[in-house]
Amino acid sequence: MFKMFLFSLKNLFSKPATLPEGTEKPKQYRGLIKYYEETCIYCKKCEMVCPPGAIIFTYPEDGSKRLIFHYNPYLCIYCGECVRACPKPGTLVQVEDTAPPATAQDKPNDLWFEVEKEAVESKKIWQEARRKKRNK
Amino acid sequence: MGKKFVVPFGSQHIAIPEPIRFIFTTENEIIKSVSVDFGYVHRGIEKACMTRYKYTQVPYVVARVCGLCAVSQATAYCMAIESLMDIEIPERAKYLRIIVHEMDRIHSHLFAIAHLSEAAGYENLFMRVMRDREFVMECLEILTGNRIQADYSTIGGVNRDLTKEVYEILKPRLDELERRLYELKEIFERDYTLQKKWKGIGVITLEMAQKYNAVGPVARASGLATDCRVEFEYLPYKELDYKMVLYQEGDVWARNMVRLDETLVSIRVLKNAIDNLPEGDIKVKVKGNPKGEALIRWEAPRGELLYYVKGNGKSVLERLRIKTPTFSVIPVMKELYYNQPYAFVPDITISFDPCLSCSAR
Amino acid sequence: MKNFEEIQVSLSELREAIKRFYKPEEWHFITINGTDVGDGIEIKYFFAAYGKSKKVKAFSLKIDYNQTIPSIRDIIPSAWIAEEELKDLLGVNVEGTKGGIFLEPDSPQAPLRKEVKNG
Amino acid sequence: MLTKFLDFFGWARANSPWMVHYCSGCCSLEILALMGPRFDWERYGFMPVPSPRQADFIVITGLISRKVLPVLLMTYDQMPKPRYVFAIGSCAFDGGPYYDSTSVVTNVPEILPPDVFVAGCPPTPEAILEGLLEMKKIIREKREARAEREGTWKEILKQELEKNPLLSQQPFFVGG
Repeated sequence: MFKMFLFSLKNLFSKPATLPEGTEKPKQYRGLIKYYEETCIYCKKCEMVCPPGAIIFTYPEDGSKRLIFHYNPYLCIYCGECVRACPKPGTLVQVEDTAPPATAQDKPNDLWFEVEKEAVESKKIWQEARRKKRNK
Repeated sequence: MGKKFVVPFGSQHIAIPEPIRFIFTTENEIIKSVSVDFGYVHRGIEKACMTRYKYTQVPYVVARVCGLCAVSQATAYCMAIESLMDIEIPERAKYLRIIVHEMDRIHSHLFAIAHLSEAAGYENLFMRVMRDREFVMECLEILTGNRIQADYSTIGGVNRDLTKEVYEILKPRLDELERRLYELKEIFERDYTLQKKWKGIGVITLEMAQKYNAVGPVARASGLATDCRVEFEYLPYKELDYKMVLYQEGDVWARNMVRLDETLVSIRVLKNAIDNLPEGDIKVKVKGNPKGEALIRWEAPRGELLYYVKGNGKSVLERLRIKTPTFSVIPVMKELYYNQPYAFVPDITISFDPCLSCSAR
Repeated sequence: MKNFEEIQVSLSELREAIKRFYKPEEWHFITINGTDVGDGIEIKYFFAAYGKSKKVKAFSLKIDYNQTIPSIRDIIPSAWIAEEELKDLLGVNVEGTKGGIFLEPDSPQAPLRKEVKNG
Repeated sequence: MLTKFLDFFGWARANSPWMVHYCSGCCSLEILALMGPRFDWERYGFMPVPSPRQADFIVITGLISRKVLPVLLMTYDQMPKPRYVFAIGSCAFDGGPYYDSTSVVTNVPEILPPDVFVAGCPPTPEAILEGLLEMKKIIREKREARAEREGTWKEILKQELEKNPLLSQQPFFVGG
């Protein structure tokens, strides 16, 4: 007990252990996923491997091959599996930032549920459009 | 013969970190019967791994079984699949797995010690242990990229390499941590309050530990020599001067001291591993699908972890069974409460370091 | 590659076999595992030897979906927890279990059965 | 004059928000790290309290399983107004990796909408602290908690109690 008391006294005069506000993060942190469309080949491998389903591709109405990438930073578990699965290095990059805290105004979940629905519906329209194109 | 009282403990309670529910029937403050309910965090991980996730995705899912032993879960699963598919991983990957796994053990044990001292009413000591724990948390973050969910092991190796810069950061921090831990050990051995509070409370005898199949630090505090790191040779612990810690008392104090001594052993192993890291690849490519069955017994921070995998040649496993350490100590925990005063319940419960979100899966 | 020893027993000899085999000083009872194999449930009782012997033994038996298996909690007192789990997650009838530890009454029962779909 | 006086209450509340420690998933470890000296949330006035009766906000740490949902709602029910909800981790958002599991509640944001949500698996203590400071602003401005306005938690709690009447017979339960 006496020993602990001495330690406490020592702590009174030593530097605080608390990190001050705005301390920089270590460089190696696994954070958000960044997507660069230029090199993407739309293989949808990242959508398939993502454990929580935070990556969804929706389909354009005109039936072109360029799919639209959606990523939900609030659902992502930052495992980095999509980056490793990607056959074109540089399309998906894991950066060090984290998602900002979401408040009631942002309503991220409502928007995301719409995207999930849209992905299913737009696929039908897209397939229809593809079929028409092929028949022409 | 006193009046009987029914006292519920949990499922939301400040003294226990996770949802578990005991209903004690007490008579003159002495517990006469216990009923336990623990499946509050059941989320169907086994089912999800057997229906939806491919076997290569599973390490990232099973890591979320538990926060404190996330590395052990993923590593144990990877080793089970590797022994099923006869994959030999590179020597460097083995050493890296040991490094991360031992870091995980250190932070888990320090967390348990801190929590136990807080339950003893020693807020000062809690702060001190949490301060020391941040050393290893920072090391984990620098090495793996996340403080808790390391996602480090993958089938066939590990995901990140230990570079020269990381080594430069790790080495002084570990030295500093070791010095501080020796100071801490002195406090725990000598402190008057803690001796009064912990010695002779909640004693598990060797016979009891054997009868109820206790695992991990709980068993080793009672003198039952069971440690999967010694019994099996999946990873080269022998080369790294690993020794089992054994205490004979079996009380709350002994369980705490086993954890503290194990962190010191872990630091020694860790330092040896970092210094003698062999060169080479960190990953081998894996092809094909698992077929057949295999199991692995692995020493997580809380004790023996069992992974049983059964594949049928498809990319999704047929069966994945996880037996977590806390699942095994709940029977002995329940038995221990009989004829103890109710006032000892928080100390006894936390000295087991229960992790219920593990055991419910 | 199978890395444990397996002993096939029938339902009637299960209790007798475990009683003869199990000694608390030598063997560590790990857990009971059930697997739905399509036409029944395969149940395995895992034991590991203390010390440096690296041995894991399993007693295995196969039962139909509605068969009742005997309880072993008078031989191994810590087996109750694994038996409750078998009852809850796989719907196996084990003598003396009450169920309801893992699941709510309104969620699908026996989720680890093959016919129960996720989601 | 009166409005100024009422402002004082908001200021006082915002400077000492107390939390009821409700752990259900692995993210709660980072809350404990916040309590430690390295991140030290007490410099902003945050503090864990043992009883929901004294708490200003509840933290949902990670996933909510079906069995634990009535416990969460009852804990929330026992808190005095104004009460706020703070959620961390992907599992609290949409079930995370367990989104199609039958025993995990995936629509927590509908039942008990959080006022502030911090993403991550688990989020770092710095990120949680950032979110907590965000919530401080909400308390300061005395905005109504989102759960009171649009959540369906009252009906769900009623249903759960009808299903399992034993819950309401707990010694410390006071219905609301």
